Amino acid sequence: MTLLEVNGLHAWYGESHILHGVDLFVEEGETICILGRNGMGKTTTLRTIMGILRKRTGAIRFAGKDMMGVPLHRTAREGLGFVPEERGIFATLSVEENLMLPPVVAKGGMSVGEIYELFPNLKERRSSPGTKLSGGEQQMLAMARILRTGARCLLLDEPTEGLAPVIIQRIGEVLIELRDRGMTVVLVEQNFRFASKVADRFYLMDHGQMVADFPVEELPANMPMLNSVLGV
Amino acid sequence: MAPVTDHEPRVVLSARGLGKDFGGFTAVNNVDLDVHHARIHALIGPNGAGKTTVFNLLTKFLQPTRGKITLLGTDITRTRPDKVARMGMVRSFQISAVFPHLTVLENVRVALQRPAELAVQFWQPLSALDRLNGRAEVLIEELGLTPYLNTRAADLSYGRKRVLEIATTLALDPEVLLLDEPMAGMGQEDVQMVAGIIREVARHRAVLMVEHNLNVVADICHQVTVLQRGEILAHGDYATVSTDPRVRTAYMGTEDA
Amino acid sequence: MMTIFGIPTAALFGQLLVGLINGSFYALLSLGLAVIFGLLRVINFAHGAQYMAGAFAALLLLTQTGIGYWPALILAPLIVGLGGALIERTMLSRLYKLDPLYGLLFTFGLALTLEGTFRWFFGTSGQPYSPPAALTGAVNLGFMFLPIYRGWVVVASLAVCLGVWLLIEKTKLGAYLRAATENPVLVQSFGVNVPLLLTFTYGLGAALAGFAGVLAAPVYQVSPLMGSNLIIVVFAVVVVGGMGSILGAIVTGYLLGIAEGLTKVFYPEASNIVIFVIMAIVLILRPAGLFGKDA
Amino acid sequence: MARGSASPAAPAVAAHPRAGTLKIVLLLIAAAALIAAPFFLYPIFLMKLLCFALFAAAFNLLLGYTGLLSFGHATFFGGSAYFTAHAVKVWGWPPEFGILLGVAGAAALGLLMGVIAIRRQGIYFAMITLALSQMFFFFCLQAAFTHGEDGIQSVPRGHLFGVIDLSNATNMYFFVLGTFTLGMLAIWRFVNSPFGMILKAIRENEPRAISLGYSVAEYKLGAFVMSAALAGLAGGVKALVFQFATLTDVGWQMSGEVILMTLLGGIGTLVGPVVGSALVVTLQNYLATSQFPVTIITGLVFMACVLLFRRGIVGEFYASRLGRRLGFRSES
Amino acid sequence: QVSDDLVKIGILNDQSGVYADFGGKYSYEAALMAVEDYGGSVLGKKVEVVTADHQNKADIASNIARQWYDTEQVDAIMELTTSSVALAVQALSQEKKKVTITTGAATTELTGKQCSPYGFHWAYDTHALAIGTGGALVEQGGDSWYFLTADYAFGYSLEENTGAVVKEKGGQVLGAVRHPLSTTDFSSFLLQAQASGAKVIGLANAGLDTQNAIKQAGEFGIVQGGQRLAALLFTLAEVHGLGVESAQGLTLTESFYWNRNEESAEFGKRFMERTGAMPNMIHAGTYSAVLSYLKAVEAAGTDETEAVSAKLHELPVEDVFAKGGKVAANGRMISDVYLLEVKKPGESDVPWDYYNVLATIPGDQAYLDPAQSGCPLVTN
Ligand SMILES: Nc1ncnc2c1ncn2[C@@H]1O[C@H](COP(=O)(O)OP(=O)(O)OP(=O)(O)O)[C@@H](O)[C@H]1O
Ligand SMILES: Nc1ncnc2c1ncn2[C@@H]1O[C@H](COP(=O)(O)OP(=O)(O)OP(=O)(O)O)[C@@H](O)[C@H]1O
Ligand SMILES: [Mg+2]
Ligand SMILES: [Mg+2]
Repeated sequence: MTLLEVNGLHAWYGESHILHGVDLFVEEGETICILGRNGMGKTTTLRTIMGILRKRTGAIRFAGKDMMGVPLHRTAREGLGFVPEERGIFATLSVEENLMLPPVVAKGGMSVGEIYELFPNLKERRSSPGTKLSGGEQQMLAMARILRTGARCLLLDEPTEGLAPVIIQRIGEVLIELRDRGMTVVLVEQNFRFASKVADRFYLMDHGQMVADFPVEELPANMPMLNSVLGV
Repeated sequence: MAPVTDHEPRVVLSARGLGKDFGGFTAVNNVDLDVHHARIHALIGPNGAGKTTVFNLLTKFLQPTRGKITLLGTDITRTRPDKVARMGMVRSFQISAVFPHLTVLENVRVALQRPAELAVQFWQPLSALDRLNGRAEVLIEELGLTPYLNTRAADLSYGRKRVLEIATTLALDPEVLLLDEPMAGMGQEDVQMVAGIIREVARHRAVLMVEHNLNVVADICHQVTVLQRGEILAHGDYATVSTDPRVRTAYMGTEDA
Repeated sequence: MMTIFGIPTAALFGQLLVGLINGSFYALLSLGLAVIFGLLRVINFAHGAQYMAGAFAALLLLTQTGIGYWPALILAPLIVGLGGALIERTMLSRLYKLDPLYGLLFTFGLALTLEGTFRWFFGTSGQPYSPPAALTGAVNLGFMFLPIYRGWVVVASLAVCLGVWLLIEKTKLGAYLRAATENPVLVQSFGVNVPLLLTFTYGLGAALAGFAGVLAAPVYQVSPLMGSNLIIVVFAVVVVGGMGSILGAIVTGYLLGIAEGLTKVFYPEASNIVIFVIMAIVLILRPAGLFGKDA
Repeated sequence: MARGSASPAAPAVAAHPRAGTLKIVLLLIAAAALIAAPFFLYPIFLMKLLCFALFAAAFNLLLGYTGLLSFGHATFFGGSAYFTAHAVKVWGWPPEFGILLGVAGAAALGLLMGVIAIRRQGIYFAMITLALSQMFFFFCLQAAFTHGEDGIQSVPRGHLFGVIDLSNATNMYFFVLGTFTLGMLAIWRFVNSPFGMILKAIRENEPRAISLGYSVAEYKLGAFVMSAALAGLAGGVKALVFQFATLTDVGWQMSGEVILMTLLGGIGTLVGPVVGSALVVTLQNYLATSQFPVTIITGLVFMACVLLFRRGIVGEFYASRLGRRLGFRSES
Repeated sequence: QVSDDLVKIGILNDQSGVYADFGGKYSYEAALMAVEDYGGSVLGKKVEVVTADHQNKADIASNIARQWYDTEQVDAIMELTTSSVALAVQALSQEKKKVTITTGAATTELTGKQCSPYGFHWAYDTHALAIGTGGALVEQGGDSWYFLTADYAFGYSLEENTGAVVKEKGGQVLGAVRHPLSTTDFSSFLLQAQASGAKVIGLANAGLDTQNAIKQAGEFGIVQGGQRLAALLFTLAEVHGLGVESAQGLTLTESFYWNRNEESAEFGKRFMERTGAMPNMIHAGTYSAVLSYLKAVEAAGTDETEAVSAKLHELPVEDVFAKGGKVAANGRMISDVYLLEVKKPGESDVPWDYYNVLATIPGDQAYLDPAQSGCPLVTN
């Protein structure tokens, strides 16, 4: 079943037109990865799907429902969870308060115990203020926080940016485990090596449009093309 | 500490027993560090190990709880951050730090103004600054920003902002350069270019940098210090450090970088 | 009779108590201010005007509809709070994205408008409002004659301060509020109706000012000017306590009330500026305020 | 390969090729208007306007170019008025020295207030300046030389440099105009100087400025003192224009008024405060004899400004297509 | 002989600020009443009244006054609440050779060192208030005093003047506490006053300060405790605002009370019809000032300032406000003042009937001897 479907999506920041007709779909339980250079509109795509960027046209359907008219504070209730690139950890809240903040929207989320098991750093620092965590710890917290809510589909924006290799590995394991549990994930990545381990399917984004789309098996065949576009 | 080469260049920046507590939490503890002239020194470690904090301590943006810092033979443990900068140690920031509404040229000139003693002249016209243009333009050229000379920094892409920040830092011609994740968020070709630049400037300067991109570290750094939980875990050249099993478990993971 | 610095101890106790009573008003007002600032990053210059509006609401409830003190104690803050919520919804909410200075300037204009309007209708001289029958009279404490109503002011303000503090620091709602301050869009994307939350917050802050106004009505003259001078002192209280620190605002409110009370005995001429002097000293020694975290 | 944005930012409007000439023409027209004005308009009113315009411009030097909102600028304006009035009336000083004393006094007050207030930023800074200026207000209320709520009255205007009789309205007007022009030139120079450049940099990114070796606090303090001194210049001149100095000029409402003027005209523009103060002064004068309640109108104007055109009149013009064609740019 | 064929009077005062209730818009009404009562014209020329709100700012006042004189043919300005405004406008008017009659400001400076040949002061001043309340109360047994003084020049001069009178009459001053301007809470000061044991607590302050002090004195049982409150500057408008419940027993001085005799009561009722409030001494004083000015114009046969001023100095003041009032060389209009006491609730069922008249103080006792005023115009 197609869980998320986007057709002809355009979006603007003020006057500047960023997305020029994005098309993509995600099957239930699938992990897709959007690749692309800096500034091509990956983050914008996620923000527009989430409804944070509201100057948009086109169609977004999630679990069969038209999302274009849904107000921002209702999107999460439909089952979409968003982890922003800048992480968005709250300074005035303790780590634990940060973790507990997003309302649970559906059953099936992880318990706090499971989360602490996954990210022991967080357990250790749970009563310190959120932004006193290091960059990597903050990234873990941002992910952990959404895992609790029972969202059906996660939108992850560069979860490995600025992280130590060992943590990246950990996050990769988490993503694989999530996939095994049936979670649907839309991943935005620049770290190609990482993405190739966790994703089922790839989209390549360039100047506000999806220019290519292929499953992980076809990766080797697409390498030359990726090389030329991404410069990996 | 084992010498890395036979004839060790002089130490320009050193810390002894450096420590910082935040409330009850010890972010940095007992760190000894020597940064050498004409050397690139990498500071790596897991997230939250205290790398940025060490930077903040060295540049005096944070006051150390313990320890002593010496810059070019002077004790700077109690010196204000702007003074430290004037003594010849300049840093960049983990989150890019430019003056967004100034043009690229103006950004670089702001850095040049102070050494040129053109900073407090409230009675002179702006055109007095034109004599700094030559030097600024050379720097901008070197870093490939010439097409953007009159672009406002805010309008640059993320990667270019980082490049601009490095240009501004270099403009001060510092003795010691502290770079906090200079390559973060840069595209591959920019990484190569910036790595090249850093290598170039380090010919006659000391560089201390935090970097997660281990390819770069392996490529250009002479010395590597690994930090974990605020303490030094290992120290040496990249080959030594990267084979250290403790470093592999704590930081690099099992696979190759 | 025992004396301290030439003042009889009994008299000194009296003055301390009086200072505490005053501190109750400072605490209530600075609490509202701190709530609004802490969560909305808006310096609510209209706080004094809302305090005044609370007192007037009580007065008008009495004179126009015959509703007495006790119902007014609930109704008047509710009216002021709803008024505040309306203003937030229609106007103030457009300013969050901007420099916080605009919030300050907007509420400054709001304060002028409110005050001007009340002056226009009610003139500047005060209007009387009597305390409820149950709280009239005074008890003799031995060292002083304590008007019962003043005792009630202390109790009521303590209770409200504690309640609000608990609400914000210990409840889920409070966590939403604090988080929404920092990154409203993100909190909203978690599924929380943030605009409503912020409206509630401003309404709450305004209602606290209104509550203080009703409490003050039987003590001070109900006058359009009653808030305009107080507000600056309350700002100083908040700065000393540490901007945005709820607990700081409360504790400092009481402390400065007492400090001011003592100044009135030892050096009355300075009692109006003592708070500002303390503020200057605190800022030199501890720029973030007594309870503020380092900014 | 260039990594650009997916689409360019807001369409840039190229400046008109003759924008420079046009600006000079505008400036000349303004100058001519100011010189001719006293023959058509009421001189005292014009002088008041110029004083407030200079005051607002001085205030804007701080807010618009260093990003510091002072809520205590009345201290410098009113304080200087007292100093000047006292020196001229009681000590019999000539007007130019009286004003100089006012300026020096204001600068000293600025230094004092600045040292404390500079330690904090943004809103904290505003609150601290407000509180400190309240302290100064109470000082003025009680100090003997200010004569409390009576104020210093009947201050003689005297003879400028011992020769020009300032009690003559035209002479006085041109003296005020001269001071105003000097003040504005000074502000223009500060803003467009190497020093101004550093101030701008500090406003944009303070930690970065520190890391480049600038002692940020000293620069801010410098700007604060300059702004205070210029506000003092306006205050001193005003005392001579009206021949008195009263408590109104040191009250916090006055600090609020100068913010209104700047906001209304346009923060971070050179002409904005002048336009804003002209509007406010005219409005106040008009409202005084009208049936409208002054406070309500002022309050509403404040709210409307913040909500609807917060760039101010001049700022909105600069931001308009026409303004950009003419090559104008404001600082915020 | 009448300039511009029009006699124009400006009422310049605070209509939106702290003193708006003191005189405010009602003073303008009082002036209109005076003009109507006079017949609307003088020397066959129309009389016009204009008004402006100076917002308590001397520069605005000064600006308006100049504009009135220079471009709007105004011949005289009256009311002038707030001393800084009154002094500024009087000085300006002297320079411009125009008449001012101050009814709204209290400072004796107006007829002292800063007096003007064309400046007049009606209704009251700090000296008269001090004598009225201080002197008369001592005679009634209030012979030990404690002052609650607003900490600025106005407060000091009230305290000083009153204290001097109290001592002169054989009373004693036990002490004083200075409170800052715009204090909201007086309990500390009241406790100190209470502890002093003085028979009279003199409130040397004004406006909201006085109101709050009185209200809180009730709370702390000061009046029940047998001490007496004397407000040194307080008028009917504020008693009304405070309510008799709180104000009962308060002693104060005004130079006019509407329910003192039939004539004043009739005036009061007419005023009430127009404004909804009874007049206080400032309203009645403004009425009298306008009337006197018109009479002087009539007598001088011109509205030329020198001549009108001379007549104002010369003619006695005979109207509902003052009987046999005379204007001294320093510009002070001297007429009787009254020591008043606020009635208890229920003592009268006539609305606005708030006072009992305790004593009448003849004008020449109440006001400072012109020869001692320090006014350079007085030649003895
Ligand atoms: N708030 C904004 N206002 C205006 N333009 C914006 C804004 N945010 C992003 N942009 C522009 O939109 C374009 C797409 O940005 P986006 O953040 O989606 O890129 P991205 O593909 O996620 O890049 P990166 O890999 O650097 O995160 C860029 O050119 C960027 O400059
Ligand atoms: N101001 C502060 N107050 C309290 N704790 C802090 C503060 N700054 C940093 N920390 C803590 O100190 C530790 C080290 O942080 P630091 O930012 O130095 O890490 P880092 O090594 O730079 O990590 P990263 O690679 O993620 O940037 C972290 O655990 C962080 O939570
Ligand atoms: Mg992105
Ligand atoms: Mg870091």
